[in-house]
Amino acid sequence: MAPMIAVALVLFLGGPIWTLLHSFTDSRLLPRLRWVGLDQYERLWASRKWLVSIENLALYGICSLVGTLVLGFVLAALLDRKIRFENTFRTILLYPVALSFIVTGLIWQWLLNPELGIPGVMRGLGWGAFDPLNDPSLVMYGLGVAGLWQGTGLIMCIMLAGLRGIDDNIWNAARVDGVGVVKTYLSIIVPMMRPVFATALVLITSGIVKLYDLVVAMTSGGPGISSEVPAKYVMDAMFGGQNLGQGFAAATMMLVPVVVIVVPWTYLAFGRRKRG
Amino acid sequence: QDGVKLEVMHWWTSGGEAAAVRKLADGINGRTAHSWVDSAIAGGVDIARPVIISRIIGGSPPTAFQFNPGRQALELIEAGLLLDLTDVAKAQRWAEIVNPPSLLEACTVDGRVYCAPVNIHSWNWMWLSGPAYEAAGLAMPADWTGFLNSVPALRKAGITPLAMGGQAWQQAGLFNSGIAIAIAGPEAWLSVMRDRNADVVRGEDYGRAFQAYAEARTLSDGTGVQDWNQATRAVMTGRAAAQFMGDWAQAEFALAGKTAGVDYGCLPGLGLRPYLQTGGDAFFFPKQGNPAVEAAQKEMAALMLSPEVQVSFNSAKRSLPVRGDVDLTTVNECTRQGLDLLAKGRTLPSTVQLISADTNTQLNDLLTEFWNTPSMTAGDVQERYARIIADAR
Amino acid sequence: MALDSGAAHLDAAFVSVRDLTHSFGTVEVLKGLDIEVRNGEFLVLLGPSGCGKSTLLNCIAGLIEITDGQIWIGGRNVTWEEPKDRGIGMVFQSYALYPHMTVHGNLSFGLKNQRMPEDQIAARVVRVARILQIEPLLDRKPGALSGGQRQRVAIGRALVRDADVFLFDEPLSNLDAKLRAELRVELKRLHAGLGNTMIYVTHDQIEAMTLADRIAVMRDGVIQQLATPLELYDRPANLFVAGFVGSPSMSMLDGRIAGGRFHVGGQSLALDGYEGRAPGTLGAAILGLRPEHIAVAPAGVEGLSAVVELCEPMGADKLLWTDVEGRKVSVRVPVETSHPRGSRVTLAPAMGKASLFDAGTEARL
Amino acid sequence: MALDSGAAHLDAAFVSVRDLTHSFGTVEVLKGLDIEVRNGEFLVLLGPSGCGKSTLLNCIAGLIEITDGQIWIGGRNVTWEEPKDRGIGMVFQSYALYPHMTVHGNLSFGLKNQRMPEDQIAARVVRVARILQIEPLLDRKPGALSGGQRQRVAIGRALVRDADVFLFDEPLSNLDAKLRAELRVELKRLHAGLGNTMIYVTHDQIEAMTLADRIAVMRDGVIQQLATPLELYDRPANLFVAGFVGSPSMSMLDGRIAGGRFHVGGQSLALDGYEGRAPGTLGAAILGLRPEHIAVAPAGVEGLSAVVELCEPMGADKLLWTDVEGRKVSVRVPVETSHPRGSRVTLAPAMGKASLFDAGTEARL
Amino acid sequence: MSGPRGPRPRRVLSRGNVFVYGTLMLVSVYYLLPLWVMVMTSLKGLPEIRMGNIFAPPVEVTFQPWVKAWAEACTGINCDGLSRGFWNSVRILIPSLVLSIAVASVNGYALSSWRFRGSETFFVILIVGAFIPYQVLLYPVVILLRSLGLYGSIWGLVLVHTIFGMPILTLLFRNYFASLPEDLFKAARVDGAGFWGIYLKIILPVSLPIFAVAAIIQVTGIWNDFFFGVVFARPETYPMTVQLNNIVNSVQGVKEYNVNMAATLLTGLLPLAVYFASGKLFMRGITAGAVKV
Ligand SMILES: Nc1ncnc2c1ncn2[C@@H]1O[C@H](COP(=O)(O)OP(=O)(O)OP(=O)(O)O)[C@@H](O)[C@H]1O
Ligand SMILES: Nc1ncnc2c1ncn2[C@@H]1O[C@H](COP(=O)(O)OP(=O)(O)OP(=O)(O)O)[C@@H](O)[C@H]1O
Ligand SMILES: [Mg+2]
Ligand SMILES: [Mg+2]
Repeated sequence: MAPMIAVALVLFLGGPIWTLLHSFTDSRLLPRLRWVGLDQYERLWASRKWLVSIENLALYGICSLVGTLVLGFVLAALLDRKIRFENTFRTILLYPVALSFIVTGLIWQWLLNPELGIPGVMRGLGWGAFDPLNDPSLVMYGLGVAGLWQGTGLIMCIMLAGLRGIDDNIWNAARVDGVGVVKTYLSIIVPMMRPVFATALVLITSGIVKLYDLVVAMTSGGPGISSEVPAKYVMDAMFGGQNLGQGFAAATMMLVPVVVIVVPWTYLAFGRRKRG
Repeated sequence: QDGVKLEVMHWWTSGGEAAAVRKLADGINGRTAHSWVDSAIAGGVDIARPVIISRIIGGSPPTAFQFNPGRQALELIEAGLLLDLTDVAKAQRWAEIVNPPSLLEACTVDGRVYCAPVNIHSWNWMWLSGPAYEAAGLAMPADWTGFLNSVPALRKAGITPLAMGGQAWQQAGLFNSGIAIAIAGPEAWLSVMRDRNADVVRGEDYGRAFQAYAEARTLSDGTGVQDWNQATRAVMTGRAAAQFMGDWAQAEFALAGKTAGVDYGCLPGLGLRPYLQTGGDAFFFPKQGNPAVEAAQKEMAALMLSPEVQVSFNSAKRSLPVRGDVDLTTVNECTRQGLDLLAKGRTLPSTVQLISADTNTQLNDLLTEFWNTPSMTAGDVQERYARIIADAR
Repeated sequence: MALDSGAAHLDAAFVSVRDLTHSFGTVEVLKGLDIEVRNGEFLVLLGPSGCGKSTLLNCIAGLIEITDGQIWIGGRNVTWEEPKDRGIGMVFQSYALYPHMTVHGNLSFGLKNQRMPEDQIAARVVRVARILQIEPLLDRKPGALSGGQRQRVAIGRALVRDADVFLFDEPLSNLDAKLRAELRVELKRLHAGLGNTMIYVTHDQIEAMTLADRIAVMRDGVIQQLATPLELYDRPANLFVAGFVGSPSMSMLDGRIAGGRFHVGGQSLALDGYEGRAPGTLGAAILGLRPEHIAVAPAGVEGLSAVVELCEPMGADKLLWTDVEGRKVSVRVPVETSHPRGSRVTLAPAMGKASLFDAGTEARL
Repeated sequence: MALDSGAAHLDAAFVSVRDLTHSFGTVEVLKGLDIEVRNGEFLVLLGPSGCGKSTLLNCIAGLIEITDGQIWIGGRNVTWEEPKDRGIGMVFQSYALYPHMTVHGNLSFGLKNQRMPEDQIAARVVRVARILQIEPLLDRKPGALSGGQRQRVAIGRALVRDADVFLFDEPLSNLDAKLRAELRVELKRLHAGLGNTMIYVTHDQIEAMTLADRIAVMRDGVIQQLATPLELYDRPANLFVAGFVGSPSMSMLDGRIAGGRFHVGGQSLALDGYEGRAPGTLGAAILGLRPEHIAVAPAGVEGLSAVVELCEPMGADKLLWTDVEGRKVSVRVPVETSHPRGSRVTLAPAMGKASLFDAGTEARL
Repeated sequence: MSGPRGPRPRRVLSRGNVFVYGTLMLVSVYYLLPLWVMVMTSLKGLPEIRMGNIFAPPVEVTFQPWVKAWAEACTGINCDGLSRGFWNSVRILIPSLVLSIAVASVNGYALSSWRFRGSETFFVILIVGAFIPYQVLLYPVVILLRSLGLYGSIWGLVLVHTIFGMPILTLLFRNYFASLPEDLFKAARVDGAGFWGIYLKIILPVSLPIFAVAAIIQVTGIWNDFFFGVVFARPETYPMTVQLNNIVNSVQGVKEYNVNMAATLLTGLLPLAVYFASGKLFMRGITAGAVKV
């Protein structure tokens, strides 16, 4: 146990420091300490691909965060309404998590294909034609639809576990207080589930920041570079471009906002512990 | 002498490739005391690279691994992690038998040989659709210019002139391996790729090449696929008239039972300047610090270039042998064209043998951005291309 | 006095529970229970722990689905209605405070839902908080309150609202005697002012006696007696009610009635003055005597001879535990008197206040 | 009687709390509190809701980290020790039952932790369950119990164990009077048998009076008086204790002492017979009178003239709320008497039982 | 006495039910559509797939793709499909799952209930760790494992899964435990339970839903992991996903979509079974009756 934790600490503390250090070098295939100052950062910020990546991440991040949280919670709430076939519904909502994205990415390509897929069906119904994955202005939404499909199940599960921890008496009190179901969820249950939402938030945002597989599987960053994301930039630089230094610089830039936001947030939200 | 277990890491996993690997494995298992342990990871060099590097850093490298020869392995060689095969190359007279010589050059650093090339794949082919041209009522064109001329007719017949997958490497390949060589010419191309001469990029020849690329950009609207083989299928069915893709596309045609010259046509080097880009695969051998293993590794390297293995392997893989002195058993018309060019020495190195992966990635990003951004002009991309070449190390 | 305050509004049954049955799985908790509560009445539910009081309140509130029977409120059959449509306010035995809201939030939440204007809400909350003495705590969350403070918040949450029926489940159990007495008075005052119907569970007999218009005594899911406090105290309908009501409880002497006298062991008492229809002769019977209805008589007066076993100080007076022919009898005596352990005394019960029960049916004679 | 049972083991302080301070954030709840509990003593903690009783128990148990001070148990300084090393058993005000275990599991958990043999555990659990009358519930989980049943399980969980010190936080508050009386007797018996030290929080004055060897009255985190029940009742150390102990509570008359008499409004009373050191003359003073120490005198007898305001039946007797010169005075009278609202009576207090306090310091004179 | 009596009859088509089930059905369609396409594709022959309608059921049903995916697909020269890696995956999954959940839940428990120095810093570091793309840490991990002498062993892989699962799982457990009634801990401490006693006998049984969630996360993550599997295992211990990747991800040559789909579905079966089985752990009102608040 203790050694595990030590290893984890070494890695999660040492790893970023190691990364930071090497972002000031010209490491290419192998990490090495040959300093080049801020060159990697200059190149990073001069790169169109990087700038596009960040914009995309912001767009995708907001949509997916809101979408996943809302949909995840609503689904969990529905499943919590003492329904029949709860197990079946839960498994249905969860199964996308179990399937490798290498292939489901392909399925979504097909489903969003203007001829083969849903857009084709919709056009058949007299709707306008659209081609989300090949339209630079729509591609992030296309990814979002698939991302939501894959990511919501897990969040729903976490929310469901949270809902199961809520005392029936609270429900009773709310019913006597004359609060409707929706209002009870919004003003009592959701606030009571703050810790659960915090967990979900971290899970979702870390997933967003690390977003990679989905993009590779569905668009490889295309069309053009219009669906590039930072994690893919990092991976492309490290493993595709054999430029570790560049990859590390990008990775560092990804971690900066995380550290800036997470550290104070953690102290605020969790720092004051209940027990002592 | 006891046999050594040779763990070989590669990314040949699909049906034909696996059959080819079996030939190599049979060679090792049958002709030496050693045994082949297969360690296949699909997904190409981008996936295999971190695995291989990790294993080397982690101190338990595979006995041999597939890699693109050239600049990419340079650092491993410099770090002294790879086995020097010079004595094998000398003993087997690789310098004389390997054709084109650029393949061996790509394996050579400071006069010492570090890898064993096994096959030749060429990137710069344009595939033409028999059914599409039939539907448009035209004969298959003989070169790029002819292709451009056929575009209005194709359009009228509702056929997408050029099928292009959505991935950056496909779109970049058209320029780097196709249009640049065919329009700007091999000399200009070499001085850019090999000598990193940015001025050439800014020059007139390349200017025309970028213009042509910009023109081609408009021809692929409506393909709407990601993978190259889906694009190939569009060509096969006649929905699209042409595709620019490596010789591996032939496997798709073959599987669908199509005949070269009838159902599909091929134009190496876009037909304008028929050169064959000779990329290919090579095997590297990490140092193991064990003389017995090292001996086995060298034995393996030698075996890979032996005529028997070359023939059996390349027949199975539908690639060309690296030795000029062997004959493939059955070849179709397109392969014939390739072999002819090879025999005539009209060859060029592959892009990755000349430029670093880093530069390659940057070029891919730039070209795909251009391809998908109609507002970007040929001038824009020319200048940015030049800057990347100038900065390339 | 119990009957004159609030009695003004008494009229037809306001809450009426008809043939109510409720089971948790195989455990049948309420067994065909009937009860009628008049409009504006303050009804106290008394009963041993686990007899089904909370379950009954939950059924009336509509919080648990009943197995059988009907619930009527204000002349409407609400059996299938949602709690919020029943016009009730409730204090839960387990409080059920909203843990993430401040005390203020807990109190005002129900009102906000009714879209009451902010200033009215504030006024009500402040008023209730003052009554319950939790004004300084308005900004705390329940987790930072003591047990009694939480209980007061729970009361407050019900009180702020205008409900037609209030269901209170042991609302004062965790409060100190002083505060409890104060709140008792406040509750009575509020009830008199508003004229709401109250159903109030308590284990505190003083609370029951002082607050109730009528008291219902429950046992194992069945109402044993429903009567005014005085009647319940003085004329319990059966042995159970007699033993249950009153603290310290009624002493029971099992004996026989014969010749107009009650015989216990070798002694006997004349039944003259007994208020019921005691038969002249009956096999077995039980005589119930409250401690305060027994006097320690000077020697020679007719009575039961007893031996003092224990003397318990109770603040205002003392409780003498005595032994009459092997049966325990407790007697309330003034603090001043002194009866050493083992001494023999004569007990003179006031027969006019005694209760006689049939030993078989346990019903009052 | 209170002093003679259990008093056998009394010796030096067994639990001693020294200069204990505890704050929740900025709220200082215990303020340099000192208390010494003798070995085998039954100490009852009384105090208004929110005064810090539960907090004190938690500190003694080691469940919250104290801000300052020391805790000694059995001669050892346990300030920094784990709860399990302090030899305590505890009943939590909120029960804190293990929700996933049956009642049996809840009761036996502590014993299993001590690695007691299975058969002994079973025997103990059964015995305690019988005492608490929860035998039929042993296989239920807490969620399927009534409030009072849960509370009994909570008591049982403490009782099964052999602890040196028991900390009971309002253990009987949710039980009916009958059961409560029975358990009170059981607790007393157990305590007498085992000789453990008990610290027992209650709001029930009868419980306090009947169980306690000594009672500590707390207010705002400070001990106000620590004395035997009788002394506390008869000779409260200050105005707060006087008002807090006793239910219905002592009536307070504010006036002046002059010339050996107590003057209130236009009337006055002789102080003859007062047991304290009341000065002949003092500016302002307060006279405290318990309801049972006031008689309604026949007209003509010296006393205070009062007007009847309300008459509350209390079961055994009645409480007369009267007005003396604008001050409320309550008087306990027999049920038979009748005093209509508005009638005028004369109250004759027993001065030997009265309490006088300095109006400034509020201390007893 | 007329009118409603007894329990309210449950109308099947009440507004609430229509809304709840309607929404769930609708969402299920969104969720099942890709599955439909996958299953249908996996039952078609390649020529039929080439014809194009992805929604259409197969004209000619063939199970050959499934057989091939499971037992015949080649990985390099080994042609035994996914079956080859299956047991390896199981062997990797079980210790990783048990260890990662054990470590993270104990961490979460320690963080939520016991004060220790630096616990906040520890927590912050873990959370930041959750945001690092693990590929960035590849080389540090390799170096670390090499210096621990675990590189290349299955235990190295288990350690890696445990460590990378730690941030999210610790957070998950910590937040759940922190919302349990505090008095439960107190009661258990008085009852003489120590750190482990409380964890095993109190915390664990009342937190089953969150353990189910953790198991779902980890089974999914570990079972589907490909990257660590190839980097840290050897050819003879490659997990199933390496085979899956090899079947699906071939760069050159022909794509056998039907086999790919079948392989993916086959790989997903075990996690799916776990999801379904975990249902029992999502129980309701598990802390009912614990305390009154
Ligand atoms: N976590 C907390 N944060 C702040 N204040 C608290 C907290 N817990 C308790 N308090 C306050 O400390 C005081 C003492 O609380 P405690 O629970 O000891 O009271 P108590 O004497 O047991 O009262 P009761 O009889 O109502 O149970 C109360 O005023 C309460 O509001
Ligand atoms: N969920 C349940 N499952 C099974 N039995 C239950 C359940 N809830 C309550 N009971 C049982 O029903 C009976 C009545 O419970 P109820 O809570 O109504 O009692 P109560 O009269 O309020 O008692 P108390 O005064 O102790 O609160 C009890 O015997 C209890 O054990
Ligand atoms: Mg109850
Ligand atoms: Mg308390």
